Amino acid sequence: MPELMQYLLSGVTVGAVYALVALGFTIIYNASDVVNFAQGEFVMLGGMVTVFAYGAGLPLPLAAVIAILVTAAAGVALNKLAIEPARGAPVVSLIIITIGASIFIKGVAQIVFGKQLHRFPAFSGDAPLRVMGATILPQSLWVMAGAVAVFVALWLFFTRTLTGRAVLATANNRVAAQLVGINTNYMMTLSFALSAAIGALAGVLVTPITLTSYDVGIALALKGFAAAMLGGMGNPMGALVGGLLLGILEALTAGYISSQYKDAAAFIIIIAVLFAMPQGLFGRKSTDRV
Amino acid sequence: MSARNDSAPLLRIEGLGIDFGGLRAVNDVGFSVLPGEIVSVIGPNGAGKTTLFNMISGIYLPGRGRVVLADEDVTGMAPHLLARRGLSRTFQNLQIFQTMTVLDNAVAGHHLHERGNVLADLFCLPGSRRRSRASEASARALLDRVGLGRAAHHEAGSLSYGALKRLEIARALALNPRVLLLDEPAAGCNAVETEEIDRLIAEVAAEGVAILLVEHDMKMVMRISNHIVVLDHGEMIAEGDPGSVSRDPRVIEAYLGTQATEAADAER
Amino acid sequence: MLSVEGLRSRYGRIEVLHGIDLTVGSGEIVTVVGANGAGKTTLLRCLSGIQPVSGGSILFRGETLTAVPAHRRVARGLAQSPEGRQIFTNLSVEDNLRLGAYLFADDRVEKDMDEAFALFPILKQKRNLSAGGLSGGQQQMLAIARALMGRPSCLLLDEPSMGLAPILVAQIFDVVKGMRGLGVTVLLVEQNAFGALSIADRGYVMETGRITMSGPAAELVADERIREAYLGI
Amino acid sequence: EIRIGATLSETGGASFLGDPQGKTLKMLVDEINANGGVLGEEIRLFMYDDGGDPNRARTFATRLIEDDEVVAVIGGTTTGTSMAIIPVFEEEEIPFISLAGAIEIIDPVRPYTFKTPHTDRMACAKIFEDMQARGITRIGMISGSDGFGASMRNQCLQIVGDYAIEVLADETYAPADADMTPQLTNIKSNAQIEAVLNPGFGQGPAIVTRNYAQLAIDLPLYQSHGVASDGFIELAGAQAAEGVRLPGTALLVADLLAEDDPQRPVVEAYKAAYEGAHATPVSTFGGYAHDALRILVDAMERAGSSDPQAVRDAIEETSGLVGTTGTVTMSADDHLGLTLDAFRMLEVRDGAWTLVD
Amino acid sequence: MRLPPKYTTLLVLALLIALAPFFFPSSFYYRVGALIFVNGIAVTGLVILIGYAGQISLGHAGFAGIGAYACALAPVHLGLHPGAAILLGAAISGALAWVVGRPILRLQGYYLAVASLGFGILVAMILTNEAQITGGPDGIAVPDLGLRPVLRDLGLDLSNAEFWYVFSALALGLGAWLALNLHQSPTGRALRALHGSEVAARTVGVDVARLKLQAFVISAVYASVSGSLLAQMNRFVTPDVAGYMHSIEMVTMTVLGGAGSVLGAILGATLLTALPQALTVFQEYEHLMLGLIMMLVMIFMREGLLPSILRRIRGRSE
Ligand SMILES: Nc1ncnc2c1ncn2[C@@H]1O[C@H](COP(=O)(O)OP(=O)(O)OP(=O)(O)O)[C@@H](O)[C@H]1O
Ligand SMILES: Nc1ncnc2c1ncn2[C@@H]1O[C@H](COP(=O)(O)OP(=O)(O)OP(=O)(O)O)[C@@H](O)[C@H]1O
Ligand SMILES: [Mg+2]
Ligand SMILES: [Mg+2]
Repeated sequence: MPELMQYLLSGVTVGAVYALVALGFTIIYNASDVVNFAQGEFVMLGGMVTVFAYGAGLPLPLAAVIAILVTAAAGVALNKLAIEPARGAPVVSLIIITIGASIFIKGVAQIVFGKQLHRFPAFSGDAPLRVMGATILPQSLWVMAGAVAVFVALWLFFTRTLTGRAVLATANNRVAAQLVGINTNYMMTLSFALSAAIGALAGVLVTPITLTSYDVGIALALKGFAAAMLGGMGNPMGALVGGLLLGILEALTAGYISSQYKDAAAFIIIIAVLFAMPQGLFGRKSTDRV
Repeated sequence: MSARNDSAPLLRIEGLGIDFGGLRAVNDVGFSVLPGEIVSVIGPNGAGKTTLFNMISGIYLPGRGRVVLADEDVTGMAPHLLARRGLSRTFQNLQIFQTMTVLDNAVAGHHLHERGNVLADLFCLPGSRRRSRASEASARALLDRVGLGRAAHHEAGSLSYGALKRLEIARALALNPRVLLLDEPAAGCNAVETEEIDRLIAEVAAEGVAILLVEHDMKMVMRISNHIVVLDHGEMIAEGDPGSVSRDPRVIEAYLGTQATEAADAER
Repeated sequence: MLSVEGLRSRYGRIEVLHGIDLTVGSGEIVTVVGANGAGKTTLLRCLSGIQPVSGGSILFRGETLTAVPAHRRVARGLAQSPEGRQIFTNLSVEDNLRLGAYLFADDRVEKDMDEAFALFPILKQKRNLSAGGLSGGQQQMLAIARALMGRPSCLLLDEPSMGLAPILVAQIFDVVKGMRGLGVTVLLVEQNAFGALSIADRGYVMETGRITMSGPAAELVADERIREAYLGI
Repeated sequence: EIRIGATLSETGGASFLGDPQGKTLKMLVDEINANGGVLGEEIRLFMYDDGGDPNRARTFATRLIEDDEVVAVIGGTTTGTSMAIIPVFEEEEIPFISLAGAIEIIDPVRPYTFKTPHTDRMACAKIFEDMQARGITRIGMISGSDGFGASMRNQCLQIVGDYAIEVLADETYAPADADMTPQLTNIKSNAQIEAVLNPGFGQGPAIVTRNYAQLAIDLPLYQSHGVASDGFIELAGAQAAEGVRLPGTALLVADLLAEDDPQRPVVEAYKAAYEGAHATPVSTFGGYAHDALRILVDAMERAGSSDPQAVRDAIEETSGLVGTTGTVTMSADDHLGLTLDAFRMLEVRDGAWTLVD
Repeated sequence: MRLPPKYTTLLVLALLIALAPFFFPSSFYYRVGALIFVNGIAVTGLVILIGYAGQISLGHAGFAGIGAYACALAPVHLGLHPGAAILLGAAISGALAWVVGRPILRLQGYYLAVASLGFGILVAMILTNEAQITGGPDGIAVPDLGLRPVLRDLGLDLSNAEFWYVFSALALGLGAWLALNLHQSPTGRALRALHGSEVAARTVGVDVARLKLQAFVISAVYASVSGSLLAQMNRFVTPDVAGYMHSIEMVTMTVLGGAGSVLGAILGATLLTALPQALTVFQEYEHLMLGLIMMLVMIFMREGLLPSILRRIRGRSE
């Protein structure tokens, strides 16, 4: 029994990491139908900038805030310099731009930050907490809290604010959005800034657990993407549940079946779920009629 | 009217219905269309006309009832199988192959008749080439017929709304259908253009095609229909020849409105 | 109110508007009629700013609009009900309407919404459903209602009667006529030329990207050429 | 000038290995040239980053030979890239010194292929010897599923029988995994296990070590030479890393070496130079490149020529060359030339590497 | 007389391939050329899937992996001739695509992308983990195709690089010809039609599920052959060939060049294969430059290299 508990705690820890990354995809996707392949790089930037700001002697919270701001600025720059000039391009082209951006950001990080692994201290120490015979690190609780907080914020944003709905409208029909007075460029900028900030926050929270280096982005983005799809792309609830589910699945497979094939199990389940629910767990079918 | 009973119907609908959530979008609708006949379905917005089309053409799975195409029960059959049985349609919300040329759009409508084998197509075997050429020729003729001959090589996405409507008709005709479903073919066309479409539809019907038409342009409907079915809130509230339907008080109240009827009368 | 001079516009390399001159006076209802592909939709798109202009000028309330982006034109009082309806299919009917008043956050929004619902009761019934599930005509109502939510001083309507049942067509024309009383200027593009001309003050006839005729609506209705080419009488 | 080529994994999954290797080569070549070069000629280094992709490595190998016309090549950071390019050098008869661990590279011996790192098998042997000495007979393994981890796991499993040690648990983790507690829980719940071995490099071993402490597993933990650097202690946290053992090279404990240790001057010089030029601490892997270049230069000087054939013959005759990894003495049937004492068993004590005696 | 676009494309391709060697400074460039062609084959398959049918796959490297490992394993374990191993790989890939395609292709857009991604990862994972058979992450040697000695006996003595340049060029030519045939054929038109509107395609009689599956299988065979050729050219293969980075690279090549056109996609393959070689002069700035160039191409040539270039040329001539 304590084993099961330990697997679950591990799963929730990892799942919260995936969920945070998956949540980051949500806003840009909702504003433009683009899955931003550079999202993982935002996570990396969040962690890396914190490492260096902290290393330069700043207190950790300040370093984290700086990292989030810097990354948000990078998101804005990405939109202004690469996405906005390509306005009207097909969605696949925009995706390739984000892939290019991801390679570019990684290339810059490699030069600026070097190729070493880094970490900074956990927020509340490393003393494990005991839960029903299993243990969990306090930092995992931070990550979970972060995921839940971002989820709630996003959920409120999309369901309770006019701006949130304007973001959705921008993706749904850009021309119509302009016709009702929505500044679609601003919505895109805003969504890149927010997505990048969420990514950076994820980086800040998870780095004490996962460590960071210039090239952690891709692996995180991949799992975050899979989690978001499992839950239903664009839906904050889907990102949260998808992430946690993916993490728990992996942990249980590693624990009970085979650690070699834990990623395989995760993807098989994703495919199986999509087979039954082609829009993911919480995704809504779009209702375009003929 | 009596002629209706003479030959066997090409399309027969019996007790058709479907619900969306709690909404009875269509309920217990039944009628039939004979070869060469033009049957119009009219009714207020949201009455269930398009939904009815979607059920007949296999896009929605009917919740109740049957669709019979030339004596075969085709209820719930996949659209491409229905197409192979000669059922063809146009859409109220345009469904154009945007990035293909106008000609290719029409040729695609002819797909059934040039359907070959992938391997033959991959290796460009003579049969495949011959079929392609034949469909192209007939597609061109159709484009000329709907007045798009000159736009054949334009990208379909660059046409105006009215032109796209006509392209859809051409594509539907390319199938050489036995039954043709037209959902508001004259929307976006002015009176003169509508008359052209009228003529086209009448011609096609004269060739023996059974035509089911949804249209809000009452002048057109009254002009060309052999038979009219009126839906309201998913139910059939009236049916009959144009004259009787247009005088039916329930139809006037639910759909035509007194003003419109007066205007039409005045014009006449 | 609105004056257009020598307006040119192109899709890629193909010019489709070859110098349009047109004026709409304050509180006036002006209609543009023309065959499929004449360029009516393109003209309205230019006016609302979602179509780039390659020449000429647009003056709205004395200010030139040519360089103003689409979303700012809405703030200046220009609203459009576009061709093809262009509603937000993934959002609810209510959200569609609310976004129509995106620029406003006062009590009047509620009131306007109630008015829209009064105008099209079916929308009220479906307010919480996703707009993509509406029937074609219902979507058309939504598009018109959404444009009205923007409190326009000048309303651009692209074939508002399309797909509407006769009873509603009459109602739409009544609404447009009613705009005159509210001081709203209307530029109306209609295929139902007879209906449009009978409520409009003035009309323009457009052929392949050019204005070929213009005058008081009553005169145009009476014009033989127009009756033959557009009214089918 | 003498043209020397290198294809390294400076980026990609193996960049922990390839990056210090690239930096080392550049630094040393500059140093050699500043001191008058080799045989009176300047060395020109053609270095490419294959990103760990064997296909790219193969392309660069061809490029080095055909386009850059080099006389010898150092590289192949990983076993995969090395194995992919060996046929090119064998066919073109260009001496090649690999920096990767697997034994397949030099066993069977190929005429033009050499390597500097001790094999993974030797690392396993060193660890098992140490376990034997401590009376450990039943162990659990948790390995990275990347090339390094998988290859070492494989070789350890092959020789573990020779030491009368039994592997009771055999877990793996993917290179980017964030938490290894499920695997470690499985190991922990097997009461018979007396020690745990973790072949791997990158962040994996650091996370394993942290999770190990989190689960309060009270058994000796062995890491591999894949994490032999000061960075490891920092990443894993001094507390969690306390007591971790691994087979390392002299480089890591330069200051702890005996005064008369022949390697001491070599490793001290390299360490000083490297840490002077770069802000990062030296790593074992950079040392491999250091040794490879030294072997090459030594061979050229002895051969008195940079002709590939002559250089190859001279490399094979390398004898008593002191490198960072150990003292290299090659022969026609030993293209590695290292013995087990090249490895030193190290242990983390009070947050620093110490020699286990 | 004007040539139909199909022959124009093939002619341009043939000319480029035949003339390029005259500009090669060293025989290394044959290797780059051959790599371009091998990538070009995979990318041509993706033109059918992405460009014609509008279905995204992020898992095609999985098929490349199957093709590659068929060449490594079949000759050893089944005693198959290496040439036959290519066919075996293609057959397995095709069959597997047919099996997994059925459920996967019901999905759309990103959901299809993630499902195919999962498939690719599964293949890569098996190749990595089943080390006893596949050699694990460090890879495995591949037997030689053995065609060079035959050619030598026939009096055609080509170096290894030259041989692969010619051989893969022929394979690419064949692949391109087939894909171009398909474009103008009923099947190709139906594929493009379902790209435009699935509903409308259905109602004109297109069996959408079946057609998508066919496109998926065909593109899988292309990817498989590409993987096979890569393995035999390198005489060595690692699971990287099946990795998702390779999948993403293939899709990127396709879109960058212009997904709808065979020549365009091959141009994309050329760019992304040759560019890293050119960028080595920037040393550690290599990746940064690569990312930058990808972004710039897509920003300024949003439909992909070739379509945008053609548009510009036509625009000027008018
Ligand atoms: N997919 C769906 N989801 C939810 N409701 C639907 C769906 N399809 C149709 N409906 C509802 O069913 C009713 C009938 O719609 P339908 O489109 O058939 O009307 P219609 O008669 O074609 O109207 P119009 O003349 O406006 O085109 C409408 O109230 C519509 O909202
Ligand atoms: N996206 C586009 N790309 C290229 N050409 C276009 C595009 N949209 C419209 N056109 C062309 O511009 C011209 C004018 O089209 P427009 O849509 O303005 O006509 P319209 O008068 O509104 O016609 P309709 O009554 O059919 O709606 C037509 O010739 C059309 O083919
Ligand atoms: Mg309808
Ligand atoms: Mg129009």
